[in-house]
Amino acid sequence: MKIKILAFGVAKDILGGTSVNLELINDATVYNLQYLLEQQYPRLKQLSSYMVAVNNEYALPGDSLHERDEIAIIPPVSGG
Amino acid sequence: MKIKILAFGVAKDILGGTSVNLELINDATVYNLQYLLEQQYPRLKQLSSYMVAVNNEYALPGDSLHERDEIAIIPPVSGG
Amino acid sequence: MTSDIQISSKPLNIQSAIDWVMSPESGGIDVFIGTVRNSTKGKPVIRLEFEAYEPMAIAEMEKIVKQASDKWPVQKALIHHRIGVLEVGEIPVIIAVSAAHRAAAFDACRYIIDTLKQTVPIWKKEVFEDGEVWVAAHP
Amino acid sequence: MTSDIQISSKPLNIQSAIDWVMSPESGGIDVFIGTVRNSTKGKPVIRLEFEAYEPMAIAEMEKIVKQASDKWPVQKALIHHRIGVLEVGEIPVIIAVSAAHRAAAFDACRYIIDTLKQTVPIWKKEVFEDGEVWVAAHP
Repeated sequence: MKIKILAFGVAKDILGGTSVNLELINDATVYNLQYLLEQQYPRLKQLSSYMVAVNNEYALPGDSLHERDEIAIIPPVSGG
Repeated sequence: MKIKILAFGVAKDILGGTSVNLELINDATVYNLQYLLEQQYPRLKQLSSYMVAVNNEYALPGDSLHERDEIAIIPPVSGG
Repeated sequence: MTSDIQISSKPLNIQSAIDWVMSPESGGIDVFIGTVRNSTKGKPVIRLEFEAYEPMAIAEMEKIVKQASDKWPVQKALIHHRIGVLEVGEIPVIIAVSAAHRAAAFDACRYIIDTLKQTVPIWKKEVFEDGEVWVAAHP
Repeated sequence: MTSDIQISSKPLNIQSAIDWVMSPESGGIDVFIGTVRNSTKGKPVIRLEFEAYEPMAIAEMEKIVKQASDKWPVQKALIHHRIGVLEVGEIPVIIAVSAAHRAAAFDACRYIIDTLKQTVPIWKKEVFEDGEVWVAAHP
Protein backbone atom coordinates (compact mmCIF):
# COMPACT_ATOMS: atom_id res chain seq x y z
CA MET A 1 0.00 0.00 0.00
CA LYS A 2 0.98 3.58 -0.63
CA ILE A 3 1.08 5.90 2.35
CA LYS A 4 1.84 9.57 2.79
CA ILE A 5 3.94 10.68 5.76
CA LEU A 6 3.78 14.20 7.14
CA ALA A 7 6.97 15.66 8.55
CA PHE A 8 7.42 18.53 11.02
CA GLY A 9 10.24 20.41 12.65
CA VAL A 10 13.62 18.81 12.16
CA ALA A 11 11.98 15.80 10.47
CA LYS A 12 10.98 18.10 7.61
CA ASP A 13 14.65 18.92 7.09
CA ILE A 14 15.64 15.24 7.25
CA LEU A 15 12.92 13.99 4.90
CA GLY A 16 13.45 16.96 2.60
CA GLY A 17 9.91 18.29 2.68
CA THR A 18 6.61 18.52 4.53
CA SER A 19 5.55 15.08 3.27
CA VAL A 20 6.89 11.99 1.52
CA ASN A 21 5.14 9.03 -0.09
CA LEU A 22 6.23 5.49 0.75
CA GLU A 23 5.30 2.02 -0.45
CA LEU A 24 4.62 -0.34 2.48
CA ILE A 25 3.34 -3.90 2.72
CA ASN A 26 -0.35 -4.13 3.65
CA ASP A 27 -0.95 -4.14 7.42
CA ALA A 28 2.55 -2.85 8.05
CA THR A 29 3.15 -1.74 11.63
CA VAL A 30 4.53 1.50 12.98
CA TYR A 31 7.71 -0.45 13.67
CA ASN A 32 7.95 -1.55 10.01
CA LEU A 33 7.51 2.06 8.93
CA GLN A 34 10.20 3.31 11.29
CA TYR A 35 12.62 0.64 10.06
CA LEU A 36 12.05 1.64 6.43
CA LEU A 37 12.30 5.36 7.19
CA GLU A 38 15.53 4.93 9.08
CA GLN A 39 16.97 3.00 6.14
CA GLN A 40 16.08 5.78 3.74
CA TYR A 41 16.78 8.68 6.13
CA PRO A 42 19.54 7.56 8.53
CA ARG A 43 19.67 11.01 10.15
CA LEU A 44 16.39 10.10 11.89
CA LYS A 45 18.48 7.84 14.15
CA GLN A 46 20.47 10.85 15.34
CA LEU A 47 17.40 12.49 16.89
CA SER A 48 16.95 12.42 20.67
CA SER A 49 13.83 10.40 19.91
CA TYR A 50 10.86 10.60 17.60
CA MET A 51 7.31 9.28 17.62
CA VAL A 52 4.87 8.32 14.91
CA ALA A 53 1.33 9.68 15.05
CA VAL A 54 -1.56 7.96 13.31
CA ASN A 55 -4.75 9.94 12.78
CA ASN A 56 -3.67 12.61 15.27
CA GLU A 57 -2.80 10.19 18.08
CA TYR A 58 0.59 8.96 19.22
CA ALA A 59 0.99 5.37 17.97
CA LEU A 60 2.81 2.39 19.47
CA PRO A 61 5.36 0.31 17.50
CA GLY A 62 2.94 -2.62 17.17
CA ASP A 63 0.01 -0.58 15.82
CA SER A 64 -1.02 -1.41 12.24
CA LEU A 65 -1.16 1.18 9.50
CA HIS A 66 -3.88 1.42 6.89
CA GLU A 67 -3.98 3.03 3.50
CA ARG A 68 -5.93 6.16 4.33
CA ASP A 69 -4.39 6.83 7.74
CA GLU A 70 -2.90 10.26 8.37
CA ILE A 71 0.62 9.41 9.44
CA ALA A 72 3.14 11.90 10.84
CA ILE A 73 6.70 11.88 12.14
CA ILE A 74 6.83 13.68 15.48
CA PRO A 75 10.37 14.70 16.47
CA PRO A 76 10.93 15.90 20.07
CA VAL A 77 8.34 18.61 20.72
CA SER A 78 9.39 22.05 21.97
CA GLY A 79 6.29 24.22 22.16
CA GLY A 80 5.32 26.60 24.94
CA MET B 1 2.96 57.18 79.46
CA LYS B 2 0.18 57.89 77.04
CA ILE B 3 -0.02 55.80 73.92
CA LYS B 4 -2.28 55.78 70.90
CA ILE B 5 -3.45 52.47 69.49
CA LEU B 6 -4.58 52.09 65.89
CA ALA B 7 -7.35 49.59 65.19
CA PHE B 8 -8.23 47.84 61.92
CA GLY B 9 -10.87 45.46 60.67
CA VAL B 10 -12.91 43.85 63.40
CA ALA B 11 -10.72 45.51 66.06
CA LYS B 12 -12.06 48.86 64.90
CA ASP B 13 -15.57 47.64 65.71
CA ILE B 14 -14.48 46.28 69.10
CA LEU B 15 -12.52 49.36 70.16
CA GLY B 16 -15.23 51.65 68.78
CA GLY B 17 -13.05 53.61 66.37
CA THR B 18 -9.90 53.74 64.28
CA SER B 19 -7.80 54.64 67.32
CA VAL B 20 -7.94 54.81 71.12
CA ASN B 21 -5.64 56.47 73.67
CA LEU B 22 -4.44 54.50 76.69
CA GLU B 23 -2.42 55.29 79.78
CA LEU B 24 0.32 52.69 80.34
CA ILE B 25 3.20 52.42 82.83
CA ASN B 26 6.56 53.43 81.36
CA ASP B 27 8.36 50.55 79.62
CA ALA B 28 5.16 48.52 79.50
CA THR B 29 5.40 45.43 77.32
CA VAL B 30 3.16 44.24 74.53
CA TYR B 31 1.84 41.69 76.99
CA ASN B 32 0.91 44.43 79.49
CA LEU B 33 -0.89 46.28 76.72
CA GLN B 34 -2.82 43.19 75.64
CA TYR B 35 -3.84 42.51 79.24
CA LEU B 36 -5.16 46.03 79.66
CA LEU B 37 -6.94 46.03 76.31
CA GLU B 38 -8.62 42.72 77.04
CA GLN B 39 -9.85 44.11 80.38
CA GLN B 40 -11.37 47.13 78.67
CA TYR B 41 -12.51 45.34 75.52
CA PRO B 42 -13.30 41.73 76.45
CA ARG B 43 -14.55 40.98 72.93
CA LEU B 44 -10.88 40.96 71.85
CA LYS B 45 -10.63 37.58 73.56
CA GLN B 46 -13.28 36.17 71.23
CA LEU B 47 -11.12 36.73 68.15
CA SER B 48 -9.40 33.73 66.51
CA SER B 49 -6.20 35.55 67.43
CA TYR B 50 -4.73 39.01 67.17
CA MET B 51 -1.26 40.50 67.04
CA VAL B 52 0.20 43.81 68.09
CA ALA B 53 2.38 45.72 65.65
CA VAL B 54 4.91 48.28 66.80
CA ASN B 55 6.26 50.71 64.23
CA ASN B 56 4.95 48.61 61.32
CA GLU B 57 6.46 45.33 62.54
CA TYR B 58 4.79 42.43 64.30
CA ALA B 59 5.80 42.56 67.98
CA LEU B 60 6.39 39.79 70.55
CA PRO B 61 4.69 39.78 73.98
CA GLY B 62 7.96 40.68 75.73
CA ASP B 63 8.79 43.68 73.55
CA SER B 64 8.75 47.05 75.32
CA LEU B 65 6.62 49.94 74.21
CA HIS B 66 7.73 53.55 74.11
CA GLU B 67 5.82 56.78 74.11
CA ARG B 68 6.11 57.69 70.43
CA ASP B 69 5.74 54.16 69.02
CA GLU B 70 3.10 53.57 66.39
CA ILE B 71 1.08 50.76 67.90
CA ALA B 72 -1.64 48.82 66.11
CA ILE B 73 -4.00 45.94 66.84
CA ILE B 74 -3.81 43.41 64.01
CA PRO B 75 -6.77 41.03 63.98
CA PRO B 76 -6.55 37.95 61.71
CA VAL B 77 -5.64 39.22 58.26
CA SER B 78 -7.73 38.32 55.22
CA GLY B 79 -6.28 40.15 52.23
CA GLY B 80 -5.69 38.79 48.75
CA MET C 1 15.31 41.66 41.20
CA THR C 2 13.09 44.71 40.98
CA SER C 3 9.62 45.00 42.49
CA ASP C 4 6.53 47.14 42.23
CA ILE C 5 4.27 47.05 45.30
CA GLN C 6 1.16 49.16 45.48
CA ILE C 7 -2.05 49.52 47.43
CA SER C 8 -4.72 51.37 45.51
CA SER C 9 -8.36 52.33 45.86
CA LYS C 10 -8.75 52.42 42.06
CA PRO C 11 -9.45 49.39 39.82
CA LEU C 12 -6.31 47.36 39.11
CA ASN C 13 -5.02 47.12 35.54
CA ILE C 14 -3.97 43.60 34.53
CA GLN C 15 -2.33 44.50 31.24
CA SER C 16 -0.10 47.20 32.68
CA ALA C 17 0.87 44.92 35.58
CA ILE C 18 1.98 42.21 33.13
CA ASP C 19 3.71 44.72 30.86
CA TRP C 20 5.71 45.88 33.87
CA VAL C 21 7.11 42.42 34.72
CA MET C 22 7.97 41.45 31.13
CA SER C 23 11.52 41.83 29.97
CA PRO C 24 13.75 40.49 27.17
CA GLU C 25 15.52 38.35 29.77
CA SER C 26 12.28 36.64 30.85
CA GLY C 27 11.20 33.27 29.58
CA GLY C 28 8.11 32.89 31.72
CA ILE C 29 5.65 34.97 33.69
CA ASP C 30 3.20 33.65 36.23
CA VAL C 31 0.31 35.86 37.22
CA PHE C 32 -2.21 35.33 39.98
CA ILE C 33 -5.41 37.35 39.84
CA GLY C 34 -7.84 37.28 42.73
CA THR C 35 -11.45 37.94 41.83
CA VAL C 36 -14.46 38.62 44.03
CA ARG C 37 -16.57 35.48 44.07
CA ASN C 38 -20.35 35.69 44.12
CA SER C 39 -20.67 33.35 47.09
CA THR C 40 -18.82 32.04 50.12
CA LYS C 41 -19.70 28.65 51.61
CA GLY C 42 -22.79 28.68 49.42
CA LYS C 43 -24.08 32.04 50.66
CA PRO C 44 -24.49 34.86 48.09
CA VAL C 45 -22.00 37.71 48.53
CA ILE C 46 -23.14 41.22 47.60
CA ARG C 47 -19.76 42.93 47.78
CA LEU C 48 -16.44 42.98 49.65
CA GLU C 49 -14.82 45.81 51.55
CA PHE C 50 -11.04 45.82 51.93
CA GLU C 51 -9.10 47.85 54.43
CA ALA C 52 -5.31 48.03 54.87
CA TYR C 53 -2.86 49.25 57.47
CA GLU C 54 -1.02 50.75 54.54
CA PRO C 55 2.55 51.47 55.68
CA MET C 56 2.82 48.11 57.44
CA ALA C 57 1.13 46.26 54.57
CA ILE C 58 3.65 47.73 52.12
CA ALA C 59 6.52 46.80 54.44
CA GLU C 60 5.23 43.22 54.80
CA MET C 61 4.77 42.83 51.06
CA GLU C 62 8.32 44.08 50.50
CA LYS C 63 9.54 41.41 52.92
CA ILE C 64 7.63 38.69 51.10
CA VAL C 65 9.01 39.70 47.72
CA LYS C 66 12.51 39.78 49.19
CA GLN C 67 12.04 36.28 50.64
CA ALA C 68 10.75 35.00 47.30
CA SER C 69 13.74 36.40 45.43
CA ASP C 70 16.09 34.86 47.99
CA LYS C 71 14.48 31.47 47.37
CA TRP C 72 14.07 31.55 43.58
CA PRO C 73 15.81 33.32 40.67
CA VAL C 74 13.10 35.90 40.06
CA GLN C 75 13.58 38.86 37.72
CA LYS C 76 10.65 41.14 38.51
CA ALA C 77 7.83 40.82 41.02
CA LEU C 78 4.72 42.94 41.29
CA ILE C 79 1.96 43.06 43.91
CA HIS C 80 -0.99 45.39 43.41
CA HIS C 81 -3.66 45.21 46.09
CA ARG C 82 -6.96 47.02 45.90
CA ILE C 83 -8.77 48.48 48.90
CA GLY C 84 -12.26 49.92 49.35
CA VAL C 85 -15.57 48.52 48.09
CA LEU C 86 -15.38 45.78 45.43
CA GLU C 87 -18.30 44.25 43.57
CA VAL C 88 -18.49 40.63 42.40
CA GLY C 89 -16.03 40.05 39.53
CA GLU C 90 -13.70 42.87 40.54
CA ILE C 91 -10.03 42.25 41.29
CA PRO C 92 -8.65 42.59 44.83
CA VAL C 93 -5.13 41.51 43.96
CA ILE C 94 -2.70 40.95 41.10
CA ILE C 95 0.63 39.22 41.63
CA ALA C 96 2.96 38.91 38.66
CA VAL C 97 6.42 37.36 38.61
CA SER C 98 8.87 37.02 35.73
CA ALA C 99 11.86 34.70 35.60
CA ALA C 100 14.21 33.19 33.06
CA HIS C 101 12.54 29.80 33.59
CA ARG C 102 8.94 29.09 34.47
CA ALA C 103 9.47 27.00 37.62
CA ALA C 104 10.83 30.01 39.52
CA ALA C 105 7.95 32.20 38.33
CA PHE C 106 5.34 29.65 39.46
CA ASP C 107 6.99 28.92 42.80
CA ALA C 108 7.56 32.57 43.68
CA CYS C 109 4.09 33.72 42.62
CA ARG C 110 2.40 31.04 44.70
CA TYR C 111 4.66 31.74 47.67
CA ILE C 112 3.81 35.43 47.48
CA ILE C 113 0.03 35.00 47.46
CA ASP C 114 0.10 32.24 50.11
CA THR C 115 2.27 34.34 52.44
CA LEU C 116 0.40 37.58 51.72
CA LYS C 117 -2.80 35.93 52.91
CA GLN C 118 -1.09 34.97 56.19
CA THR C 119 0.91 38.05 57.12
CA VAL C 120 -0.06 41.23 55.29
CA PRO C 121 -2.33 43.51 57.37
CA ILE C 122 -5.22 43.79 54.98
CA TRP C 123 -8.76 42.89 56.00
CA LYS C 124 -11.78 41.85 54.03
CA LYS C 125 -15.39 42.28 55.08
CA GLU C 126 -17.96 40.14 53.28
CA VAL C 127 -21.31 41.83 52.84
CA PHE C 128 -24.32 39.55 52.54
CA GLU C 129 -27.97 40.41 52.06
CA ASP C 130 -28.59 39.90 55.76
CA GLY C 131 -25.42 41.17 57.36
CA GLU C 132 -21.66 41.43 57.11
CA VAL C 133 -18.64 39.72 58.57
CA TRP C 134 -14.89 40.36 58.84
CA VAL C 135 -13.37 37.27 57.23
CA ALA C 136 -11.37 34.95 59.54
CA ALA C 137 -11.90 37.23 62.57
CA HIS C 138 -13.66 34.65 64.72
CA PRO C 139 -13.08 30.92 65.19
CA MET D 1 -15.44 23.06 32.92
CA THR D 2 -15.28 24.94 29.66
CA SER D 3 -12.16 25.45 27.58
CA ASP D 4 -10.85 27.65 24.81
CA ILE D 5 -7.94 26.16 22.85
CA GLN D 6 -6.47 28.00 19.89
CA ILE D 7 -3.42 28.01 17.67
CA SER D 8 -2.90 31.32 15.95
CA SER D 9 -0.37 33.04 13.72
CA LYS D 10 -1.41 36.46 15.07
CA PRO D 11 -0.14 38.10 18.28
CA LEU D 12 -1.87 36.73 21.37
CA ASN D 13 -4.02 39.05 23.48
CA ILE D 14 -3.46 38.67 27.22
CA GLN D 15 -6.36 40.81 28.39
CA SER D 16 -8.96 39.03 26.30
CA ALA D 17 -7.58 35.64 27.40
CA ILE D 18 -7.97 36.61 31.04
CA ASP D 19 -11.39 38.17 30.46
CA TRP D 20 -12.49 34.85 28.97
CA VAL D 21 -11.59 32.75 32.03
CA MET D 22 -13.05 35.16 34.61
CA SER D 23 -16.47 34.46 36.01
CA PRO D 24 -18.55 35.44 39.04
CA GLU D 25 -17.97 31.93 40.44
CA SER D 26 -14.16 32.31 40.29
CA GLY D 27 -12.07 33.24 43.26
CA GLY D 28 -8.68 32.90 41.64
CA ILE D 29 -7.08 32.87 38.22
CA ASP D 30 -3.60 31.68 37.43
CA VAL D 31 -2.06 32.73 34.16
CA PHE D 32 1.17 31.55 32.61
CA ILE D 33 2.65 33.66 29.84
CA GLY D 34 5.63 32.41 27.89
CA THR D 35 7.85 35.10 26.42
CA VAL D 36 10.67 34.90 23.88
CA ARG D 37 13.90 35.31 25.78
CA ASN D 38 16.84 37.18 24.24
CA SER D 39 19.30 34.36 24.91
CA THR D 40 19.54 30.63 25.44
CA LYS D 41 22.44 29.13 27.38
CA GLY D 42 24.14 32.52 27.17
CA LYS D 43 23.89 32.80 23.39
CA PRO D 44 21.91 35.73 21.90
CA VAL D 45 18.68 34.67 20.18
CA ILE D 46 17.50 36.73 17.21
CA ARG D 47 14.03 35.21 16.87
CA LEU D 48 12.05 32.00 17.24
CA GLU D 49 10.00 30.16 14.64
CA PHE D 50 7.14 27.96 15.81
CA GLU D 51 5.47 25.27 13.77
CA ALA D 52 2.53 23.06 14.79
CA TYR D 53 0.88 19.91 13.55
CA GLU D 54 -2.35 21.74 14.12
CA PRO D 55 -5.14 19.14 14.30
CA MET D 56 -3.08 16.86 16.52
CA ALA D 57 -1.81 19.76 18.66
CA ILE D 58 -5.40 20.86 19.28
CA ALA D 59 -6.40 17.28 20.15
CA GLU D 60 -3.47 16.91 22.56
CA MET D 61 -4.21 20.23 24.24
CA GLU D 62 -7.85 19.16 24.65
CA LYS D 63 -6.65 15.97 26.35
CA ILE D 64 -4.40 17.92 28.72
CA VAL D 65 -7.19 20.30 29.72
CA LYS D 66 -9.48 17.33 30.28
CA GLN D 67 -6.85 15.64 32.49
CA ALA D 68 -6.36 18.86 34.47
CA SER D 69 -10.07 19.21 35.08
CA ASP D 70 -10.29 15.56 36.17
CA LYS D 71 -7.53 16.21 38.72
CA TRP D 72 -8.59 19.64 40.03
CA PRO D 73 -11.87 21.57 40.34
CA VAL D 74 -11.22 23.96 37.46
CA GLN D 75 -13.89 26.29 36.09
CA LYS D 76 -12.43 27.53 32.82
CA ALA D 77 -9.17 26.77 31.07
CA LEU D 78 -7.66 28.50 28.08
CA ILE D 79 -4.61 27.69 25.95
CA HIS D 80 -3.60 30.05 23.17
CA HIS D 81 -0.44 29.09 21.29
CA ARG D 82 1.18 31.24 18.68
CA ILE D 83 2.95 29.90 15.58
CA GLY D 84 5.15 31.57 12.96
CA VAL D 85 8.03 33.99 13.50
CA LEU D 86 8.32 35.59 16.96
CA GLU D 87 10.73 38.32 17.97
CA VAL D 88 12.28 38.68 21.43
CA GLY D 89 9.62 39.75 23.96
CA GLU D 90 6.71 38.30 21.99
CA ILE D 91 4.38 35.72 23.48
CA PRO D 92 4.37 32.09 22.25
CA VAL D 93 1.81 30.86 24.75
CA ILE D 94 -0.84 31.97 27.25
CA ILE D 95 -2.44 29.51 29.65
CA ALA D 96 -5.17 30.80 31.94
CA VAL D 97 -7.16 28.80 34.47
CA SER D 98 -9.94 29.94 36.79
CA ALA D 99 -11.21 28.11 39.84
CA ALA D 100 -13.21 28.78 42.98
CA HIS D 101 -10.00 28.50 45.03
CA ARG D 102 -6.49 29.40 44.02
CA ALA D 103 -4.76 26.06 44.68
CA ALA D 104 -6.67 24.37 41.86
CA ALA D 105 -5.90 27.24 39.48
CA PHE D 106 -2.15 27.10 40.25
CA ASP D 107 -1.93 23.31 40.10
CA ALA D 108 -3.89 23.00 36.87
CA CYS D 109 -2.08 25.86 35.12
CA ARG D 110 1.31 24.41 35.93
CA TYR D 111 0.22 20.91 34.93
CA ILE D 112 -1.02 22.23 31.59
CA ILE D 113 2.19 24.05 30.63
CA ASP D 114 4.44 21.23 31.90
CA THR D 115 2.48 18.60 29.96
CA LEU D 116 2.10 20.79 26.87
CA LYS D 117 5.87 21.05 26.65
CA GLN D 118 6.15 17.26 26.73
CA THR D 119 3.36 16.06 24.47
CA VAL D 120 1.89 18.72 22.18
CA PRO D 121 3.27 18.55 18.61
CA ILE D 122 4.61 22.08 18.34
CA TRP D 123 8.23 22.80 17.45
CA LYS D 124 10.43 25.77 18.05
CA LYS D 125 13.47 26.77 16.00
CA GLU D 126 15.93 29.14 17.63
CA VAL D 127 17.58 31.51 15.20
CA PHE D 128 21.01 32.82 16.20
CA GLU D 129 23.31 35.20 14.36
CA ASP D 130 25.35 32.29 13.09
CA GLY D 131 22.75 29.61 12.51
CA GLU D 132 19.56 28.00 13.69
CA VAL D 133 18.53 24.91 15.60
CA TRP D 134 15.33 22.94 16.27
CA VAL D 135 15.10 22.94 20.06
CA ALA D 136 15.49 19.53 21.78
CA ALA D 137 15.82 17.69 18.44
CA HIS D 138 19.25 16.25 19.13
CA PRO D 139 20.82 14.81 22.28
